[in-house]
Order: sequence, then structure tokens, then C-alpha cells
Amino acid sequence: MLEVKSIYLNRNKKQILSNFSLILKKKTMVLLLGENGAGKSSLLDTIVGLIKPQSGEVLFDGQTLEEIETQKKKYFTYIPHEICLRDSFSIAENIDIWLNLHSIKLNTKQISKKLEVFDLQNIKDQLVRNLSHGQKKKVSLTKLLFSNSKLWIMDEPINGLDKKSVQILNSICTQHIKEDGSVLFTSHIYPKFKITKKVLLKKFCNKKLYKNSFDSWGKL
Amino acid sequence: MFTKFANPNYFLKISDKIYYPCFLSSIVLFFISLYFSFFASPPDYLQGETVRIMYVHVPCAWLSLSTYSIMAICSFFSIVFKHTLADIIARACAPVGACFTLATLITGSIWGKPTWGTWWVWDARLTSELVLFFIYLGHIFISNAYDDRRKGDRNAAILTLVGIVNLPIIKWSVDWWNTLHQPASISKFSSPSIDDSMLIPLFLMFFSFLLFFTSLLILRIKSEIVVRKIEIIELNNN
Amino acid sequence: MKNFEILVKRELKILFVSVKHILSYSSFFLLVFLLFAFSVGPNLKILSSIYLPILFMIILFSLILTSENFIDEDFKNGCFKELQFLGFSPEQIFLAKSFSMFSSIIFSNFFLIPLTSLLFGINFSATITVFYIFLLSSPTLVLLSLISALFSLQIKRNKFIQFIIVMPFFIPIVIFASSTDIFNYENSNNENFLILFGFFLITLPISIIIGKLLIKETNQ
Amino acid sequence: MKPKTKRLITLSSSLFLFGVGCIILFYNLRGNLVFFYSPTELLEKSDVNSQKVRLGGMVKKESIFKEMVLQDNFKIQKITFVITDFENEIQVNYKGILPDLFKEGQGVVVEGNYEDNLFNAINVLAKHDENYMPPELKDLNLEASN
Repeated sequence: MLEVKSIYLNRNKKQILSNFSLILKKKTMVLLLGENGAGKSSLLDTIVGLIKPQSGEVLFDGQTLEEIETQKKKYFTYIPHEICLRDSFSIAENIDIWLNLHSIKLNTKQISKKLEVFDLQNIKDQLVRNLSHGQKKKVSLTKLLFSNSKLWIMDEPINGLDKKSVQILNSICTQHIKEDGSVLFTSHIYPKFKITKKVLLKKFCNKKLYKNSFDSWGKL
Repeated sequence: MFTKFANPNYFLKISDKIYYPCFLSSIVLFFISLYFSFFASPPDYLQGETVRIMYVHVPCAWLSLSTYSIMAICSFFSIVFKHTLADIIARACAPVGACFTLATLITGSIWGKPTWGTWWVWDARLTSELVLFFIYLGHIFISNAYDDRRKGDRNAAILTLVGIVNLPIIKWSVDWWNTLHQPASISKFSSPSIDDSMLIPLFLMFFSFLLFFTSLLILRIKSEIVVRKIEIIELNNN
Repeated sequence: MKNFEILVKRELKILFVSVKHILSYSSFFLLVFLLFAFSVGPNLKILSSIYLPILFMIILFSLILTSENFIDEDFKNGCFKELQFLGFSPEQIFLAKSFSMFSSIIFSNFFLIPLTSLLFGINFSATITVFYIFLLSSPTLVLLSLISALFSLQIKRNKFIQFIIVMPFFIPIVIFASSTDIFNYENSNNENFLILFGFFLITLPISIIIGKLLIKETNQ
Repeated sequence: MKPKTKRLITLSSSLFLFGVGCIILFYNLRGNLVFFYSPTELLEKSDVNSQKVRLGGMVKKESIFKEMVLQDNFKIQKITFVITDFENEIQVNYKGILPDLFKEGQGVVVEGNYEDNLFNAINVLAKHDENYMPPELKDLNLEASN
């Protein structure tokens, strides 16, 4: 489903990933575990094609990112740690904008049914700027329910959620895996999910990189 | 050969050798050309003594254009080959070039008041030179605006490359359109329309400015390289 | 192409549902025009002779002041990122943004130009000429101001940098736009119109390339 | 469509747009960015009435007449001269102070209104040519030409 082939990534003059590989098969849930600044978000950004790695490639169903450029949304759904909602719109309007971007058409009944999963039905007409952080997070996670893609990628999904919502998220993910899907998500704590595989990302303190850059500068 | 010169350390080695001769000869030349332009050259048949402003104005104008072309070449190299030295040179050039442009504008307007009868007109030459000044200012501000130096360098390089359309406009504006500013006197190599007695101080002054510019540039580049080395050392120690 | 349509629909929805962009633009526009009218006095001959320069100076400044609004919110809440990993290319995003900005100023100036021309004693046929000039010059101004907003996106310190960057490129357009003789439009040669069109053709590809570079850079 | 062909198409089309824009711009700019018109150009232009224009050319030799007039209790110099580009001539009226470089046979740019074959100047700017030479040489040149 997803194949990450030996990625090297430098950012802000620091080496974040070196020779990182990952294979994600069907019906699996993979957790990327690591401390702050270990490069979890950077890895996800690389996978979805926001950042270009120094070398290596990412394949979705055997196709490179360039080949699926305009159809990216069919292959995966990515929930970044930023809350991608516009402040001056209500929850329902935001969801509507999001659905339009994906050219998905649903009637209001279907929408409200899915909003109920995270208990958002009652507050769906509230403006996003009046919501709490947890509520905003729930709204952005609700986008997963609307998507048609098999691969879900989430960045810090359990950050700021209450216990009940974490359980709901767990059940959603398990359900998704049962339906031939797969999930890739990051966290800095170990959640009680049915995780098939755990990948530990270590914080690199690779001084070699700077030494190399010194070489190109000549000796001091 | 190119890569050899592009190495900052090799560059530093050469520039150390060049710097002092450059600086000293620029000072000596400056005083010689000052003597020539004030005492050893005749007044103009029309402008009288006002012509002496030209000995500052014209070298400054030439240098303001050539500095920008250096910057544009460096920006091209920094965008295409991502070389650090190109960024450093462009960054070092910008304030110097801005000063030359400002000097051109100010001396020009001082010259314009007695000669033309006005401080400033919106003529093609003058306006495009003013635009050049704004582009220089934009470069300085952008390259210093970001927390990440390289981001500032890159954006400033983009601005410089776009602003290059201004250069031919400045150069040939006097030929393309009727302007109040007189056409170039020295572009025709066969017979410059300036008398020899006035040409000598002009070129002396130009070379002294050029040498001064080079030594200033070397100084600025050196300090910029040191700043970047300090940055790398700090990164290494953390 | 379909992707672009979806994007434009989203931008237009954002623009016209929350009218704050249009309101802030037109209120600033009217305020400055009224101030000019009051300070110059009731002499219609002077007023009509300075109408065009004033119009373009105000359009310029209100564009610079409002261009930030079109990008800032999307950038801060992560929508910029979202649009990119959904498969919309940076060029498309840039074009869609500039289109929404363009339609906002067209929409507001459709009412504002006749109103102010009445105030400044411009006759009907001259007003129509003003419209032509406005339509030809405003796309270029919009592209440039959007570029400047992108430039200053990650700068926290001084926003006035926008003015300095934009100034050299705005000057020629404002010169040619405001030097057109609107009263003897039939007799005079229409070189200015073609010049403004030429400026637009030159600015369009360059600004798309630069906009793409700058949008890609926001991911870093 | 492959990404490569797509890139090629976008690049070539943007280059095409840029080129067309440049051609349009330079074709039309030629006559537009002028700071002043020569007498011939001004006579050809039909729509200059009651409009501020700039006229440039040489001051015709032995055409300058100066007289002092009284205006608002001030003595003001009133000057009439003829501007020529060696094909056509236009008579210019001006009241006020002249720049130092205003001389017969020198370039000049005047700003004002052109009506009924008479140019009423508001402002006179002296245009300097690209020749620089010491006064003695100038005299020598004059003698040689005479």
C-alpha cells in the first residue's frame, strides 16, 4: 500500500532521517513513536510530498508521488497536526468546503450521522473560532470518516483528545482496518491501540553532517 | 578552476593578499584624482565649475549598475547551483550598491539644479535609477528579514533576478526615448565626446572608486564568512 | 483543470460568505477618496484632473493592505498545507488566490468607481474609459501584491517590507494607468491600453513561477 | 499526461506569454515614455490643446528677446524665443527666471501649453548635451568652423 524507500532528509542544517525505509501493508496499523523533534512530522510531510527528501522515494501502490500528483486524495487521507479549519466558518461549513475539495457529495443526513460519532452534531453551527482545542481536533478527525481512501495518515491524533474520544478514534481505526484499510500515525506516548507494528524514531544527533559541510568549506 | 575559487577558504586566502594593496592604492588614487578634478582640469565651456560634480556622479552611476550585475550573476548561481559564496557576495554587494545609487541620485540632483534648473524631473533615466535604488533596498530588507539566513538569501535572489529588467532600461533609456538627461558621452569608443583633459580625472576617479569598492566588498565578504562559520560552530556544539 | 475549478469555488465561497475582505477594502477606499475630496475642495476642474492618479494610488495601497488577508489565515491554520497534499499544485493555489482577490476588487470597484466619479465630476463616457483602464491594470497589481504578501508571510518583524519590494514594480503600471487621457479617449492613441496589457502578459508567467517557489517554501 | 510533458507545456507557454508581452510593450513604449516632443512631433499631434506638454529642441540663434514687464507690482523678465529642430519652429513665451545654461544654440526643454502656434511656457529647463570641453577648446572649434 505504502512503501518508503531509503529516505535521507536534512532540515535546518540537521540530518533528520538517514536511510529510513518503511513498508505498510493492508490491514495494518503502524505507530511512529519518538520524542519531540525526532522528525515524525517531517517524515509524514515527506511521505505526502510536502517536503522533498535529499534522496529516496515514496511509492503509493507502486506509483511515485509525481505520478499521482493530481489524484493524491484518492490514495490517502492525511490529518496534519495543524487544525485545517477556517476560523470564521461553522463546523458544517468547514466540512462542506472540505467535501467540495474532495468532490464528494453527501446529503445532510449522512453528514450529521457522521458528525454524531464524535458528538459534534449539537454544535455543528458554531463558529470554529469559538471551539476549544479538543473540539477542533475532533472536527479535523471527523474528516477521516468522510474519506474514501484506504490509507489514513495522522499526525499526533491523540494530542488534546479526552479519554472517550481516544477510544472512539481507536474503534474507528479498527473498523477501518477490518475494511481492508491501513493506518499510519505518530505519537510521543504509547496509546492503547491495536497496533500491528511500532517504529521507533530516534532523535538524530549526527554530527557527521556538519563535518561534511565543513569539508566543503575547507579547513577552518 | 571555478570550484577552486568558489571555495570560501581559498577565496579568503586570495582576498587577504588583494585587500591591502587594493585599499591603499584606492586611497592614493583618490587623492590624485581629487587633485586632478579640482585643480588640473579645466571648467566646462558651458557649465563652468559645475562640471566637477560629474567626476563623482559618473563613477557612482557606473558602479551602481555594475554592482547590480554582479549581484544578479551571484543570484543566478545561488538559485541554480545553490552555492553559499554566491549568496554571501550578493549580500555583501547590496548595501554598497545602494550607497552608490543614492550618491548618484544626490549628486545628480545637485548638478541638475544649476544646469537644468530643477532638482528632479520624472524623466526615464532618473526614474529608472530611483527604481534601482528601491530594488536595492528591497534586497537588503528581504535578506535580513527572515530568521533563517538561507531563506532570506533565496528570496532576495529571486527579487534580484526579476529586477534585472531594470538594468537595460537604465542603460539605454537615454537612447530609446527623449530624456532631459544627456546621452552617454563615453559609450562611443572611437571618439568620446569628453575632452581628454576631463577624461583623465574621470577615469582616475572611477578606478579609485572601483578599487575602494573591491576592498569594501572583500571586507564585507570576510565578515559574512566569519558570521556563517560561527553559526556552524554553534550548531555543532549544541 | 477540474482541480482548478474546485479551488476557485472554494476561494469564492470563502470570499463571499465572509464579506470582511470586501468590506475592509471598500471602506478604506471610500474613506481615502472622501478625505481627498474634502481636502481639495469643491473645485470640480481640479478634482477631475487628479481623479485617475488618486484612484490608482488608493487601489495600490488598499491592495497592499488587504493582500495579506487572503493568505495569512490559510497559512496560519494549515489550510495552505492541506491544499498542497490534497494534490493541488502551488501554481493552481496561487492562481486561485489571485483570482479571488481580483474578483473581490472587481466586485467592490464595480460600485465604487461610478460613485467616486460622480463625486469628482467625471462624465459617463470617461467613467467607462476608467473602467477599461482599471480592468487592464488591476490583474497585474493583484498578482504583484499577492507576491509581496507571500514574500512577507514568514516575516514576523516588519510588514512594511511589502511596500519596498512592491514599489519598483508598481511604479510603471501606476504611471501608465494614470497618465491615460480619459476625456479625449476617442481622439488620442490607445497605446496605454496595450502597454498595460503587455505588462500583464509579462507579469503573469513570472509571478506564477515566483508564487510557486514561495508557496513551496512555506512547507520548509 | 506525463509530468515531463506538462512541465514542457507550462514552460513554453509562459515563455510565449512573456515574449508576446515584451513585444507588445516595446512596440508601444517607443513613442510613449518621451520626456518631451520635438517641434515637428508637436505640430503633428492634434490633441494637445489645453493640455500640459513638454517641448524640446534648440534655441534658434538671434531669436531671444527680453523685456521687463510689471506684474503684480513686481518687475518680471518676459522672454520670447524660438525653439527649432532644424525642420520646424515654434515660438515660446516665458515669464520668469531662466537657468544659467539657457543660451542661443543650446538645447532646451519647456513645459506649458501649446495653443494657436504659440507656446506659453510655465517652466524652462536647460538640456545639456553629451559634449564636455574646456572653454579655450570651444573657442578654437568656433574659429575653425568660421
